[in-house]
Amino acid sequence: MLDVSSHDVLLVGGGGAGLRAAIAISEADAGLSVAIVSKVYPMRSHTVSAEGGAAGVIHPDDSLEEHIYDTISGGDWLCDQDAVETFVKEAPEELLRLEHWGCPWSRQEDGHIAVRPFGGMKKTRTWFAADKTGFHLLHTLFQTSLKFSAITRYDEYFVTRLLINDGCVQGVVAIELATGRIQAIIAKAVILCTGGCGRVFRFTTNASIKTGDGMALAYRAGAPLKDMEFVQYHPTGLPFTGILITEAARAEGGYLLNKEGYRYLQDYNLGTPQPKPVLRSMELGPRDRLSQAFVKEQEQGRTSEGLYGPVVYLDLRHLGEKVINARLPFVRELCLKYENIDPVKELIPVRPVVHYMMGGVHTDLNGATPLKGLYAAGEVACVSINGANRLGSNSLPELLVFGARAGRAAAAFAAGQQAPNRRQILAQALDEETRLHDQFLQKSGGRERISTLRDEMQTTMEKGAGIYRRGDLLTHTAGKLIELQERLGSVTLYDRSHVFNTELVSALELSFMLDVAECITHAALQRTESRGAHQRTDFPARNDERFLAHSLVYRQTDGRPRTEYLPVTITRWPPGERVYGR
Amino acid sequence: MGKRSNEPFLWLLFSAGGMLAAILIPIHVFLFGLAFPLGWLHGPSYQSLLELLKQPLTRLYFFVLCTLSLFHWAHRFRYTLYDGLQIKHLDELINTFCYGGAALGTVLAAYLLWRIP
Amino acid sequence: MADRITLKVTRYDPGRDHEPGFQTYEVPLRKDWVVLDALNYVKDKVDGSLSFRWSCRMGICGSCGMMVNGEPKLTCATFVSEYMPGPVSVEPLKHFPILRDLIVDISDFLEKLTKVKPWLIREEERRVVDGEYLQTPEQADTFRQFSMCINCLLCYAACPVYGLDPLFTGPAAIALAQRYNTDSRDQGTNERLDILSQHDGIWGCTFVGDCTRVCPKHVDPAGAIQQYKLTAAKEWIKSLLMPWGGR
Amino acid sequence: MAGPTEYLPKTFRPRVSTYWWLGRWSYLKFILRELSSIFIAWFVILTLLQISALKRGPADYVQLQEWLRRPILVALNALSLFFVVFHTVTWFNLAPKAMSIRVRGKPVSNLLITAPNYLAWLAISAAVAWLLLRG
Ligand SMILES: Cc1cc2nc3c(=O)[nH]c(=O)nc-3n(C[C@H](O)[C@H](O)[C@H](O)COP(=O)(O)OP(=O)(O)OC[C@H]3O[C@@H](n4cnc5c(N)ncnc54)[C@H](O)[C@@H]3O)c2cc1C
Ligand code: SF4
Ligand code: F3S
Ligand code: FES
Repeated sequence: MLDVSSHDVLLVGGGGAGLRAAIAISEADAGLSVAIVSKVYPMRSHTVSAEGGAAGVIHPDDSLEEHIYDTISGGDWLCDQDAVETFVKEAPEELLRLEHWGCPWSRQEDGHIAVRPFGGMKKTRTWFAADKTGFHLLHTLFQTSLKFSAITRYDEYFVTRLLINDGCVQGVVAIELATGRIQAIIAKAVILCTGGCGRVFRFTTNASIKTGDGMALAYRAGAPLKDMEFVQYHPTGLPFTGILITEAARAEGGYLLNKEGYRYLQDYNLGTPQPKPVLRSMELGPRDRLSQAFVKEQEQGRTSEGLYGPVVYLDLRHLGEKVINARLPFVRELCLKYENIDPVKELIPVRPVVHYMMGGVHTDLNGATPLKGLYAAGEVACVSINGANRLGSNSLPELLVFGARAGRAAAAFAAGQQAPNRRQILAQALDEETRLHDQFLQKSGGRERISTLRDEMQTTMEKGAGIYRRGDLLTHTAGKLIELQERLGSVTLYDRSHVFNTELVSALELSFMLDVAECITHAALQRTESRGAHQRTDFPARNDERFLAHSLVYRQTDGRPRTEYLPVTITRWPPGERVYGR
Repeated sequence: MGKRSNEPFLWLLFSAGGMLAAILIPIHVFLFGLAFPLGWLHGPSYQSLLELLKQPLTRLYFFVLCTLSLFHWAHRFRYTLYDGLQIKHLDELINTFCYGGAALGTVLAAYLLWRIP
Repeated sequence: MADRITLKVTRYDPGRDHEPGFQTYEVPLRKDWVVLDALNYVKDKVDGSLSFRWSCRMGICGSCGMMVNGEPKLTCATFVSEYMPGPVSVEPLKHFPILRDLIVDISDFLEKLTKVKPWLIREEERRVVDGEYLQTPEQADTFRQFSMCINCLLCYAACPVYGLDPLFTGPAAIALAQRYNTDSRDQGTNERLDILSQHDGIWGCTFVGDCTRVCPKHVDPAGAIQQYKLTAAKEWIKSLLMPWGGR
Repeated sequence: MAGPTEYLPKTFRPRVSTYWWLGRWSYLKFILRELSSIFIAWFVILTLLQISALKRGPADYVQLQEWLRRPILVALNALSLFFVVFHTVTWFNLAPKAMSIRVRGKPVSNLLITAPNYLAWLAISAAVAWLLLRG
């Protein structure tokens, strides 16, 4: 009935971070048996949709120092500076290694790697593979991983729980989706690489699989989640689908208009409108300020009411078909292919959309969490290089640098461990099996629909924990989330089949998301200041005295969160002011 | 070197035949199959044709054209039978019929062209 | 514009059904809705047991391929309104075993992909400290097209040869092998050739060409396969002329 | 107990219909293209018949010409012509795919490969016709 298999190191997640870690382990010790458990085939992981690029210092007139400074100031001084130093130092090496594995980085005429400028970076240091950087990065890693025979893949297995023995993480319980079989996969060390949780919000650039599973798994197992209140918004996403319209559309001269056709950014201290784009002014202001201006417009009733809520418009029509085709072909393709809108002739409705989670499972520089045997890397983790606001193109190199580091550390740890005690582990796995049956598969009665609960969660998160937050609204959201947790108990599954029960998956994801949502809300409520992506209208100023610290959210025995603080590591860069537009 | 099939050889014959057939056969079919029989054009006399065929170059031309065209046919027809009729399991029979037929045609062509007075 | 349209969707539960059947659903018809949105509407509002794969909804993860009115399509990039007035049939990708509803078993493709060694093969690996392998934009251009494959497998659903003979390596795997063969940094062409020049490798392809026609990323697998045949033939001649030219 | 973990590996593998090539226009075109090979073989047979008749003498040759004037053969040859031209066109159009010629790193446009093929076809056809018709 219950299947068991065992490995030395087990990875949950086959995205950029997971694959990089797997290869690192195999390279460190070819004798170790590595398993990648992923709920989708690895090449479907969300890393695939990153477009812009990956930052790494290679240009002769660039320096590590500058990349470090850009990252720290961009993160509003909430980054751990030792982590940033490590990251910046190792990023170019990792990007080069990827080149050696075949990644088709874009090139200069002389055959060297080409780099491009990117928002928030003062020097050109963003490596790119046309406009499909994440896609090429992920496929290169995946295809390279195929050559290591020590890597076993569990494709389309959904992890529901971490197995813990003696305070040490020793494996996972997973459902093999194709058969419905529940399996215990035992390992001496487990690395979480499950990505972010954008789906907690309604409007997001994130794929449907980004439901914060790993964060919730770690949280339930007793590991703290760090800096969860920092959620990055991107100002121009398509409503409904959340497809990202790149900054380049504005850099080429696109206007942002409210429903009266007025370039409203001029009212928000972002400069005066010029026909041609001016760097760091108007439409080219920073992401958070643009997103915030949207909310203000909405409050004044100057946004349009679209089918899917309020929108403003991105106007590219004045650029003409020629320019659009030459400079923004992908934008036009996305609009035409996925939204049925032609930007040459039509206004593009846009709104700020959730894009990235700065927070995640608390880890050290080697990806180790406070729980023995548990590691984390990638968007699911928080090593604290992103602080209160991630810089564009820092995430992909982060996957590589900390994926590799976590892989090596876990390999070393596993090498020194005894094989886990099967009997005790199995008891827990059986428990989990029973829980899944009782709670979902064999339960009768109950009237709640998964999609209703999910909608309500997303709505309340947007209201309370969106771009601007306020104490009373956050409290309300926190209450609503507890109500939803309770209602989750009476959710009904229409699907009782064992084979590919996607409804069961949705239910489990929803329960993970509710936990994550609670952590975000709780941490946001506690942080009574404004910093980076966390803006409190009731506490509009940054407060270094109290909050130059990471929040750590723990799960209490009653299931509710509790927040502690951990001082930020400052080495050489004392907190300063974040300046834009000057 | 790993075990490789003789497919490359057969494919080369197929391709060469396909190219040759593409360039040469339409005009032949048009002239000998339609234009001459239907009297649209006045064909060459028996004598002049025979003279032409006595040239070694002409013989070589026809030999190559016929042979390669046949191997082109053999290869294509084999896969048409495989896929169109879904009878791949009759593999050996089909191969014998197709390539055997082409080989036979080659011998016949050689014989005929050789024995022209 | 009518405001509703009928979907005719394949249902199959191996625990219950002997063979797949159809179920029809009426869904709202909206200008900006793709087929995937209609399916999600069904799943969220009508019938939670309908199973299908999807993730990115922006045509890049490759998981949402299905047969829409008989044609292999990415359902996240196919507007429902194209099929006015309906009904629209949505079926699992052809030529693969059906696991459940709209979900097919693609493990065969992953095995084949692994077999053709889709990674950079070097006689001698360069050390990271020695910097990148140089590659001009033109050299990078030679394989860019083949590197765009998102593994959506629409091409397998379009290729009758794969349908008839599941042993055939098939379009995407061969295109990816060719992606590495034509990469100036790679030295593994011969190693891959040993695998692909076997009968089920490239030779099964009769150049039907539909793989290229349906490919949403313009990879042109048909072209890749023909180029591969040419390379294999050249190698064959070489080994004939120089049997001693050991590799 | 038929527990929910019961392993159900049963997949359904639909069979490809024997008439799959009728299912889609592009498949039908493909099958027609492949069938053109039969007419190429027919051309070879016809040619060998002609040669053998030539060899046997004027009487045999005239008899063959008579035979070729029969409506059924005219029809067959008309069909042949259609198919061999179809072969030529499809062959030329597909050729660039297999070649992917590059000059100075830039891919040569398909037209540049296809056009010479068509020109050669015309020129060579004209030459053959001239050789046969001048006498
Ligand atoms: C549209 C978009 C554009 C972006 N552009 C850029 C950019 O230009 N530059 C940049 O640096 N960053 C960019 N980012 C951010 C970056 O892409 C992500 O942060 C990063 O890819 C996350 O990678 P990951 O490996 O952590 O997780 P993912 O790639 O999301 O992988 C998660 C893996 O975990 C598995 N998994 C999850 N839950 C479970 C479970 N319960 N059981 C089993 N397996 C599970 C999944 O199957 C998957 O394999 C962008 C993000 C988006 C959304
Ligand atoms: S070649 Fe095209 S159709 Fe085939 S899997 Fe790749 S992207 Fe999809
Ligand atoms: S459709 Fe199939 S037969 Fe060849 S050209 Fe494409 S692989
Ligand atoms: S959902 Fe990712 S390709 Fe369609």
